[in-house]
Amino acid sequence: MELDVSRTIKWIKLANEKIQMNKDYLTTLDQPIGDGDHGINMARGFQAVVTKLDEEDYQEVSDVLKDVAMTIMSKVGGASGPLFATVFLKLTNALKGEQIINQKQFAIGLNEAVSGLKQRGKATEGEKTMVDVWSPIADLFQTNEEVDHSSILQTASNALEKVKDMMATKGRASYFKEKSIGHLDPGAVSSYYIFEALAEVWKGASK
Amino acid sequence: MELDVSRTIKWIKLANEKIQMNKDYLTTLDQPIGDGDHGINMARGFQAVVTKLDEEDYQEVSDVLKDVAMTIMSKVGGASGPLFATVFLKLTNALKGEQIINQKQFAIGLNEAVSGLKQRGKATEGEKTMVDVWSPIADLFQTNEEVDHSSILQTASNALEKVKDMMATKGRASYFKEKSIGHLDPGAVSSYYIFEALAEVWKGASK
Amino acid sequence: MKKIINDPDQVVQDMVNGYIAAYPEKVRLIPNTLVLARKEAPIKGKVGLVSGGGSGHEPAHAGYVGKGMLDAAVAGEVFTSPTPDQVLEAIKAVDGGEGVFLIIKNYTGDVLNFEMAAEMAEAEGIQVEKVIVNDDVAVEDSSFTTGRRGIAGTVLVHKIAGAKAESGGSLKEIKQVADKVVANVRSMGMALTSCTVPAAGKPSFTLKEDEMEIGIGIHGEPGIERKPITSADEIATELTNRILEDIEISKGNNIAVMINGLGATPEMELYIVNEKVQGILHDNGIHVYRTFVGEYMTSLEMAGISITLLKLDDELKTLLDAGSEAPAFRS
Amino acid sequence: MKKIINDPDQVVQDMVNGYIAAYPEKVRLIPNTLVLARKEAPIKGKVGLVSGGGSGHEPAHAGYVGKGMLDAAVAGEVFTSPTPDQVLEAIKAVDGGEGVFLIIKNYTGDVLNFEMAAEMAEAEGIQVEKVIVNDDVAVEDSSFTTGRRGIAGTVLVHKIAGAKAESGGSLKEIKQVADKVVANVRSMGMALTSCTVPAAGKPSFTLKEDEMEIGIGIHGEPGIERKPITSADEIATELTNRILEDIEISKGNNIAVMINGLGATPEMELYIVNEKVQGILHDNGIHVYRTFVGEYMTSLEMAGISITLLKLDDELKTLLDAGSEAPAFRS
Ligand SMILES: Nc1ncnc2c1ncn2[C@@H]1O[C@H](COP(=O)(O)OP(=O)(O)O)[C@@H](O)[C@H]1O
Ligand SMILES: Nc1ncnc2c1ncn2[C@@H]1O[C@H](COP(=O)(O)OP(=O)(O)O)[C@@H](O)[C@H]1O
Ligand SMILES: [Mg+2]
Ligand SMILES: [Mg+2]
Ligand SMILES: [Mg+2]
Ligand SMILES: [Mg+2]
Repeated sequence: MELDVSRTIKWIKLANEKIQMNKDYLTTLDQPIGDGDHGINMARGFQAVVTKLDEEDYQEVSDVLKDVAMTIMSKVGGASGPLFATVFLKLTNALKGEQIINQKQFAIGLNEAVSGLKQRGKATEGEKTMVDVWSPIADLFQTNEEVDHSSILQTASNALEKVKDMMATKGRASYFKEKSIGHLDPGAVSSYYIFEALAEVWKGASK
Repeated sequence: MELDVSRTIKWIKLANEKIQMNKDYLTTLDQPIGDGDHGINMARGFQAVVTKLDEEDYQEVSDVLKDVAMTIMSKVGGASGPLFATVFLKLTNALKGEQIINQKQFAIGLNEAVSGLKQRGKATEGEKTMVDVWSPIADLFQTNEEVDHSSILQTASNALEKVKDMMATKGRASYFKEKSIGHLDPGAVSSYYIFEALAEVWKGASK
Repeated sequence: MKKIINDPDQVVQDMVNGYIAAYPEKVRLIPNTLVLARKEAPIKGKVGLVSGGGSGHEPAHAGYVGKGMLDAAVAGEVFTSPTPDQVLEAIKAVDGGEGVFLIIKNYTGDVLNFEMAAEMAEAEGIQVEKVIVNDDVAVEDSSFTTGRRGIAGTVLVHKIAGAKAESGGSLKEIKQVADKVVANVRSMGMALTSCTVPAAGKPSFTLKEDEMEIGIGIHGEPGIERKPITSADEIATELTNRILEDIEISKGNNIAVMINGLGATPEMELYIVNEKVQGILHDNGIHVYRTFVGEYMTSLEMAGISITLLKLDDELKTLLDAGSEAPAFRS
Repeated sequence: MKKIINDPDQVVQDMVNGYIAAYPEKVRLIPNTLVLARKEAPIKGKVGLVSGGGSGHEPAHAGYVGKGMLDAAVAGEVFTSPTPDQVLEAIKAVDGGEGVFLIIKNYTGDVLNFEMAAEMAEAEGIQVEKVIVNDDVAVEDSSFTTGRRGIAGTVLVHKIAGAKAESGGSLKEIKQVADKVVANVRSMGMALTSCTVPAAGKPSFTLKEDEMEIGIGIHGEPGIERKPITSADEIATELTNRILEDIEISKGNNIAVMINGLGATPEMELYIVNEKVQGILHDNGIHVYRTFVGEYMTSLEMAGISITLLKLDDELKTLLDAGSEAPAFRS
């Protein structure tokens, strides 16, 4: 499988569709263990991303990803804004100069992205954050030569299942300590949508 | 009829009893067309007056009245404090030097008191204030050689009856304009108690 | 009643004690009174300035005691005028031989108690002058009322008269400039919610969930209209226009603007109102020389605002800009 | 929702416009941002100071922009961290060649967005240092949390770091003194009522009519206990003791005290609390060098207070006393 400019744009647009559709759900998830703005933040940010992508003509995948990162950075806000911006910025830097991204390159990019995310958020796996979705996906690409769309979906939904039982120790949810157990983490769920979108593009691309 | 030190003290103590007994009523009267503190103000002030009178030994009626005035002044507050203080201060000054006050002297004192009250409050008759009780009583003493207790009572209650239908143009009640018509004025009612008390002392004294 | 207090009957005493504890180097308590005076008062050769009134309007009036503003403030019970003996103590505490100037808000109780104190002070040989502030345009001035109420504009009288006194002005000169401020200052307020007097324990009045009251007084006295809440722009427009109908402020005139919060209004909302007020003034060609936004004359925890406009000439500008070290009005 | 606003989505923009309109000679708006900067910034040879965060905490942070305190403040949406591009604009607007110092309250969003801006600024050749304020003792600092929250103590960091910068301190020196303040400042708050974020339209949480929450955060984050309202003295004692358990302040030490109102609390109540706090400190032999009472770090119209204690040495005393012309902190 390979990612080119148009598939990358398709990926992000699909992710946006899912986020818009689940805006209220994401906000609801952020209410019991956060401040109830995650859906609003993500919907505002990704809508702006899509508007931006429609305005430009892109030659390289990394140019697309850079605009994604910068728009997220200036439009999402809160904790998730700089975190999502960081993952797309790290992807951008890792993939710079390539017109077509193969799986191996993408795996390296994801690895960089997760390192950047963990560093930025001073978080690690098991702290009930978006890291707990990004990290297993990066591992999946790292350890498998041929990743298919169903393994992406499977890995992402397994990850989400585990997040539920974790206790939050980072972000706003950490104020709720034990009370956070049993709840889904909103940032993990929006990350899930991003990989659900990737899986769909991957599927199309593999055909 | 004549007023001496002990009858003057009796007058004030009787007035205090009526005010304490009607504290809540006076406050209720001050609610629809004022700020609902008149009973509290008067009860606090007259209680302090009685405490003061019990502490001292008096030779002259004017000494009693001076302590009444000064205690009211420092304990009642609001609009009614300085007004009641003024009437008792004017009485004090008019009766200075006399051990026993006859009706003529008392009439002169009341006249001074009403002038002082009207001047202090920049009010005149017909403005729905305590003036509308004090002024008819002063007139009664002015125009009759022999005032008996029932004429005091009669004059005071007639006055109160008229107050009800007036429109307030002075004090807090004036903010309510036409709405004040039909209500009793709290300061007029507490003034009524003062003359009800006087009538009772007068009756005892005339025997 | 949700309040952080100890005893409803002790709130004024407790507050005054806490105030002294906060600024022990600036103010002192006159023993056995609720009078706060500048530490260095009486100041020889300077006219003393005294204001005060019922409590519940903090930072008025104690917050305005300090170099360049008041010499003493008298605190009455909540929303109740202080008694003449208290005012007399304040006058005596700040008389430095040049007389004492009283700044009184136009409420019958305040006027009577301060006037009586003035007479008593004069009987003791202290020269006293006074000004009665009646800046609230909501209640009309006619033979049928005791006149307009005094509200937030009072603080600008404190500031300007205070600067005049600090600069060595005589009692007569202070009286003149204070009269000028009163002639040129107008205010009007509105509220979204009531407040609760601690001793009463329940709200002074109630407004419906969608209702506001225009022209309300700082003790919750009735305003001119209750109606559904409108936007900040509409509220700002209504109050500003009422003021501009009352006082002629021409194109090119300089004014000071005060956007005052009544207690519970977030500062954010005061600035939102300010934007509109400034826009209206700008559209009228009126030049805003200085703007004050904050809580200057409150009504306990009432939510609402008042707007004050003061027409300035060169003298008033200079005095408005003069230094003040009062904790609630630094300039 | 009873608010004096125009459009819930425009409150921050409207507020910022109203702020500029109030102090046009002191602050300017960086075009196309919600960044307010000192009129004269960047100042050559002076380190620039930037702070900010979500809106709704007014006068924080724009009110602290002025000579002797901040050079710029970045306003996020209500209770939402501003984005890195906005912070970057602020950094660029105030860099006078000596670098820029960031004062950040310890919330994940604030920290991440400011850090990211710092990296971007460094990429553009601007030297950046920062301090993260975490004065709230209510939420314990352990490996299981993101650490303490930053609340009203932040204002004292602004004041002291600002004075250091104004006196010509280098980026390193400012960082040192800001770290010292953070090491020595502790706060804790409590609330009687919730607040309502305009865009949400309903209260963030609810407390029963007789209930208060101890240790609440300035966005309404959970505190440590909900219980029936106690007296001002008991509340003051509980908060002060929690602070004194957390930081050693010995007999003879000098401190600064801040009694901060969260928005709807009458100033009267702040002074009532102050009296008790000062009494406790006095009984412990602690010397109060300065006291600040007022609204410094609010939560919209929340009713409640916070108490802040800052242990002082000679350097901190001098910097605390240095002049400030910021509208919300004059000294
Ligand atoms: N330190 C962190 N590291 C990684 N992810 C984090 C961290 N803090 C928060 N998050 C993620 O951000 C999400 C919350 O985002 P959002 O609600 O938009 O921001 P905020 O918490 O500032 O309101 C959480 O669900 C979590 O997944
Ligand atoms: N200008 C005035 N002249 C005469 N009496 C007045 C005047 N203003 C008020 N009063 C009297 O004072 C009474 C109100 O007293 P009180 O409630 O104790 O004071 P306040 O109005 O300050 O709350 C009124 O009922 C009225 O009789
Ligand atoms: Mg959130
Ligand atoms: Mg948020
Ligand atoms: Mg009354
Ligand atoms: Mg009264």
